[in-house]
Amino acid sequence: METSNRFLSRSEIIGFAVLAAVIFIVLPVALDTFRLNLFGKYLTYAFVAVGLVLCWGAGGILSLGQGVFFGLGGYCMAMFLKLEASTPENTAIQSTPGIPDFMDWNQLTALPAWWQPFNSLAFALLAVVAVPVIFAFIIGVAMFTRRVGGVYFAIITQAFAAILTILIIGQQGYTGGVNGITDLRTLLGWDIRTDEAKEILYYVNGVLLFAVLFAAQYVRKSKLGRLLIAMRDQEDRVRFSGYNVANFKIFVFCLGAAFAGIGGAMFTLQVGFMSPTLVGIVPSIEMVIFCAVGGRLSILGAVYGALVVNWAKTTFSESFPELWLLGLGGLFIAVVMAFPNGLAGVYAEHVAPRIAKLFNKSAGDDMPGAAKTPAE
Amino acid sequence: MTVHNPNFVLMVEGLTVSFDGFKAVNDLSFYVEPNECRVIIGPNGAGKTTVLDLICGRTKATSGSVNFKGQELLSMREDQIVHAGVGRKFQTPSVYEDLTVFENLELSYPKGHGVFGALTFRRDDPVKARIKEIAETIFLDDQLDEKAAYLSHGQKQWLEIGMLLIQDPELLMLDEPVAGMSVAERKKTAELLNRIIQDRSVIVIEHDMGFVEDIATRVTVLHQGKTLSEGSMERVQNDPKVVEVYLGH
Amino acid sequence: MSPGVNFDEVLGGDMSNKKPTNLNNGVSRRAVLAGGAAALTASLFTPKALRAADYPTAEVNTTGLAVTDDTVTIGILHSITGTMAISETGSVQAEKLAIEQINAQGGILGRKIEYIQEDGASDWPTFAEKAKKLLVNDKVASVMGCWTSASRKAVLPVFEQYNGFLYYPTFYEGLEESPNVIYTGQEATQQIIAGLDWVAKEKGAKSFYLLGSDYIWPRTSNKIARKHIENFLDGAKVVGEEYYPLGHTQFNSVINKIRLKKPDVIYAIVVGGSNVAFYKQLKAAGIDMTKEDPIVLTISVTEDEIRGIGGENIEGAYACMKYFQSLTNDNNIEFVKAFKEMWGDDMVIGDVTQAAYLGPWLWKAAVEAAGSFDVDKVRAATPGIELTSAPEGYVKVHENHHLWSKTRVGLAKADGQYDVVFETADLVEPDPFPEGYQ
Amino acid sequence: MFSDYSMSELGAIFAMQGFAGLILFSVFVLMALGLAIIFGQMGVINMAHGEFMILGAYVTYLMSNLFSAYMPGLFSAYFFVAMILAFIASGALGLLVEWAMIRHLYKRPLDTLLATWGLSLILQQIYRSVFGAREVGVTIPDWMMGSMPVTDLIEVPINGIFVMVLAVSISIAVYVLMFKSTWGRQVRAINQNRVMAGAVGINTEWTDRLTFGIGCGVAGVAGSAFTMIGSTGPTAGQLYIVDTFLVVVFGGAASLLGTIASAFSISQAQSIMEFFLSGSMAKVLTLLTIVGILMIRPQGLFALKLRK
Repeated sequence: METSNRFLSRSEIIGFAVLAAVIFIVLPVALDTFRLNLFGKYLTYAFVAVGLVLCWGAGGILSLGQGVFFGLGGYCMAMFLKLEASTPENTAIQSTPGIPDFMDWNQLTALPAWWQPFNSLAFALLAVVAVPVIFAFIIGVAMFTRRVGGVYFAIITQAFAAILTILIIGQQGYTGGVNGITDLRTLLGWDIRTDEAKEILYYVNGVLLFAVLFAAQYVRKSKLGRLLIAMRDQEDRVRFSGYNVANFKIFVFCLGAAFAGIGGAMFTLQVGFMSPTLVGIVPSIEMVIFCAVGGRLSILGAVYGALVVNWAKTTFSESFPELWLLGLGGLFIAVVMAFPNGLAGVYAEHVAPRIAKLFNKSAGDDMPGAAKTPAE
Repeated sequence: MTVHNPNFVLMVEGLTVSFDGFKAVNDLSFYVEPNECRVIIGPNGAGKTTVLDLICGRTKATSGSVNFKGQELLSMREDQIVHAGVGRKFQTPSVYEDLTVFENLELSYPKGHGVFGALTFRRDDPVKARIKEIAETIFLDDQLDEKAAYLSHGQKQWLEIGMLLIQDPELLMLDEPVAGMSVAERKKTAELLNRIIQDRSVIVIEHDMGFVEDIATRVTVLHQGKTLSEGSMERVQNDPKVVEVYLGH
Repeated sequence: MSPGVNFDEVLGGDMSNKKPTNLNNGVSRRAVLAGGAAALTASLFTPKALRAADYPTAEVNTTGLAVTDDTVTIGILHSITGTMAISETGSVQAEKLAIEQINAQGGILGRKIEYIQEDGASDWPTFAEKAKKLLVNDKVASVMGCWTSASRKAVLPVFEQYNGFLYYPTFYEGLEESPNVIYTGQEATQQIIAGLDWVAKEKGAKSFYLLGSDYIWPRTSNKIARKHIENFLDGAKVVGEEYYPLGHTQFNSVINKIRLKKPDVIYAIVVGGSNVAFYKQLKAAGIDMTKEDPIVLTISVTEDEIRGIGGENIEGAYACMKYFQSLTNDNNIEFVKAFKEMWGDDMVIGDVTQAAYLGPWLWKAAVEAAGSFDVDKVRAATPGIELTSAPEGYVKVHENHHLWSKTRVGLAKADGQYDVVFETADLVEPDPFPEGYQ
Repeated sequence: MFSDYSMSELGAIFAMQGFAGLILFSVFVLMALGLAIIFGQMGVINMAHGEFMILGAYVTYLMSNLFSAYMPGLFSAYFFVAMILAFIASGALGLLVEWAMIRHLYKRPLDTLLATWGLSLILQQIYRSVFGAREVGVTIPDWMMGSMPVTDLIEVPINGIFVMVLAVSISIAVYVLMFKSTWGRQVRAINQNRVMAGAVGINTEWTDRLTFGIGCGVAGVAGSAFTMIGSTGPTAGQLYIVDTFLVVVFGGAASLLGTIASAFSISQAQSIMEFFLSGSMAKVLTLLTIVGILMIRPQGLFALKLRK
């Protein structure tokens, strides 16, 4: 009890250290810039997966619309970068130079007012977090104070993903439509497409991921973390212990949205564009599976889940493109039916005891109800 | 709206709830005095649990009034009702099985109940001392680090009672606190209840007449959502209407 | 058989060389023979096969591309999975056919083409990722790939950054002219204007109802169509313009609106699964396209799409594009034969499939003109490259990297083929940034 | 927009637009009925619902080929055979899936959602491998394609009538099954109290399996019918899934009547908005309205108030 209240138990320190070593040393050493950039992209999904651990694993709130927040964060970043790329010199060929190319193609002759603030990097960075959070807050207030939960919540968030996708595609003069916002080049004059930039962005991404992981760890270790688990198991009891359950759900949903938004922004920076295919239902559900594969109760597991599934996707689809969907589908089913706690659960059940035996000590305590994760 | 009468902690008047036309509780009125232990009995389906649900806000009433120390509870949210000083124990023990006994009690500690309060809540010495104290009261001081899932049925009931005690409510509502307990546990629970009802008002739903006799100040008999009889245990037991309802069953 | 090509060597040597490609994957011996047969045709316009020895690797490849003394590796980047796989399959098949035929002829600068195929999985970030892999890791000399505008937009910065060379087969909205892309399909004005002129002149059409799936190609195309109708067709007008989400399957409302407006022409740019729903519902609503009241004119339905729609459901509609399978020139007859021998008799070939087939041939011609695989040299040699062997007839690469090509109007028949009812007299100049249409 | 038209023309258009709404209604009912049975009665989220529909469509495709090759004389009637086979094929697959997967997950509804999503991916790939990535064209008997002139101006599509008749008959069949048959009573008993139902001798395991199978079978019939109006390809099923779930949830999950009422209101709203707005905006507004109403009334249109 005393130890579990500490921010990091000994085994968790080891787990974080191992992940840090993997992200900051092993991957950069082992991979060329191209592959490293790919792993950087995978890691942006880890932001979403960590948020889902809090929402779904701890709080029991399954959102099938995390792509919405990932997308909103990514679009906010992309809007800034697009404006920077659309200098009058770069766009001289257009009928209206100085506005993004897709606006010109759609007969817009001036930058819409709501695009204007995105000329400022500070505003854009704020928006990356604030816009998803505001959206999540509105959805959260509407749903949680009405006590919508479980599968209903899942389906309605899915509907949001569908709505936003149709809107983005339909309003292409303002959003770039189905193509998304493409051809992003520089960040305050710094070319983000060079190999050097990609490496730097990879490290920035890693640092941000750790910031998010620490934030998530703090929440989990706080009383709020225990409350989430309590709510998942006995929502009424929490309510009759004097808590306004809705507020906590809204908070954790917004937190997950903020994480997803940051991930989306990093995606835009590393991949160089943002498109509605990252907003819709399919990517949203895939993000859930990253979390499930890693272990829905383990924040570190979620990171490994995002890495492993995406790496498998890339590898499989390079070698056996036709088998990839079978593999992914099978993975979904296997994780749900055989390994509900994902990689973290497998580690806790099969690997940790051996390590413990090896070192002749306990693998350490962990999050209540959680399978032991690589961290724990 | 009922005018508050300082002689009563809780005034229930004209309370009615209807589910698709079926009136589970029908124009029910009763009054609870300070430090009273009121036991509600009645056959299955009489609406006992529904009455508690209505008071603590779990079910929304169709009409009527529930006045607690001058506050109208029917218009308040569950957590506000708790903060007003009403505690509720459910029929089936509802504790957080994935958390330890200590954590179960800690979550009920009346501090840090807002989002940011919960984020910044510190497990300081007064908190630990208070939890220790409650744990002793409910016979679980040796099991503080045990996950609640591993407790016996009776111990879970105690834990839930402990979670209420730590809130120090003025009105405590217990739904069948000794259901499913062994004889020894039952005895211990009666002892526990007798101790904790000393300085607060209590509403208990119970079937076990021996137990009821042990603790009740007054008894209310519910039948089809209405008061059938009310008074001391002795009076109620001799009420012919009560006898008929129970024998009729 | 052209001199210098050892046919046995082609059969025995090249085809078993599977590393790093899966060239033989799913290709039977029959197909190999077909390749040989096609080589016969192809040789008509390549008078002599070039020998690798005349082109030392060090000279033809100064930028570290995947070129060896006997092979050159290119990439194929299309969706094998996901929603776009439906459309892109034909392009992959055509590209593989062209590669086989080129190899059967002796390859390019005496080198056999090997290919690495990547799956874009109908997902634009994946396209960008795979494009980068092909260029950076595999160092492919060129890439045949992409289908949707979105996938092209996603890979475009990658190709420009790493100086790759992409052959893009789809008819598209224009508004683009990249030094790193050759557009083998038509841009919007090429495809649209001739068809509108034809329907106005031949059919006397005065009022048009524009309909499309909701994304950039239909919207841009309809924009050009609208400008042309309003500014260049005498007294013609647009009476409605409407877009439905991709994948939409209920068109009864718009059909009713069309009845209300009574246009002479329904100008339809509906794509994918929506297409099937649209034409079936149009027919079921009693709009008999063979009666031409109204005329249905589309730029999005190739023979490929008709397989899903059902020929009987679209009979009587007109399509405007540059290629139809039913073209009767010799090039096309040979092409169709070779394609069916390689991929099966039940295959149909649409406009994009043919344009995809041009990709490897255009690249071959440009490389041979440049005498080098270096992208910069190939690019410099590309404008003016001609193909007399193209199934669609004669094509030529414009300065702006698009093709000069004829535009044709076909009348859909119940058997799923088009009857060509009109063809522009001359090649239409590609104009990706059309003045007066923006 | 109406000033150029005579009253009779307008009347005809509105009549036909109303009919378009009814067709959409029928489509929604067909999509949602199977799901309403599975989700409403069993609480199972079947994300592969669309793929079960597409299985029915592929069965129809195979039948159309078979009949045109071997029994061209009977071609005009093949559709009925195809629908029955579609029911059997999808239903049988449903039984198998329930046995292999769903029954282990009854206590974890969110996990069923993920597992069935995985199933949907696998089915899509299987369809792609078997039938090819391209859409297949299902030849519809001539008598089903075409329209029936009611007045000079009003024409009614025959396949629309067919879909409507089918929707009504299947609704009635499901209703009868649900409320008049032993199976229906058992399903409802299990839905209300699984333990008690088991105790009084209902084979809950088999009833669950049958329920899932019937739900999937109905999806198969719907898929078969949709070959008349939509496309048949490996990924076509995904197009339907969000709409279908919204219809069921909006109606109030446990209520068949609710599903029908919700299909009606959504289809009418969408078809009216489609007439006045562009298709994309109509879709967005419809979805937003549904979500908005669900926020105010999360239990859906028709939900029983129950004692907790």
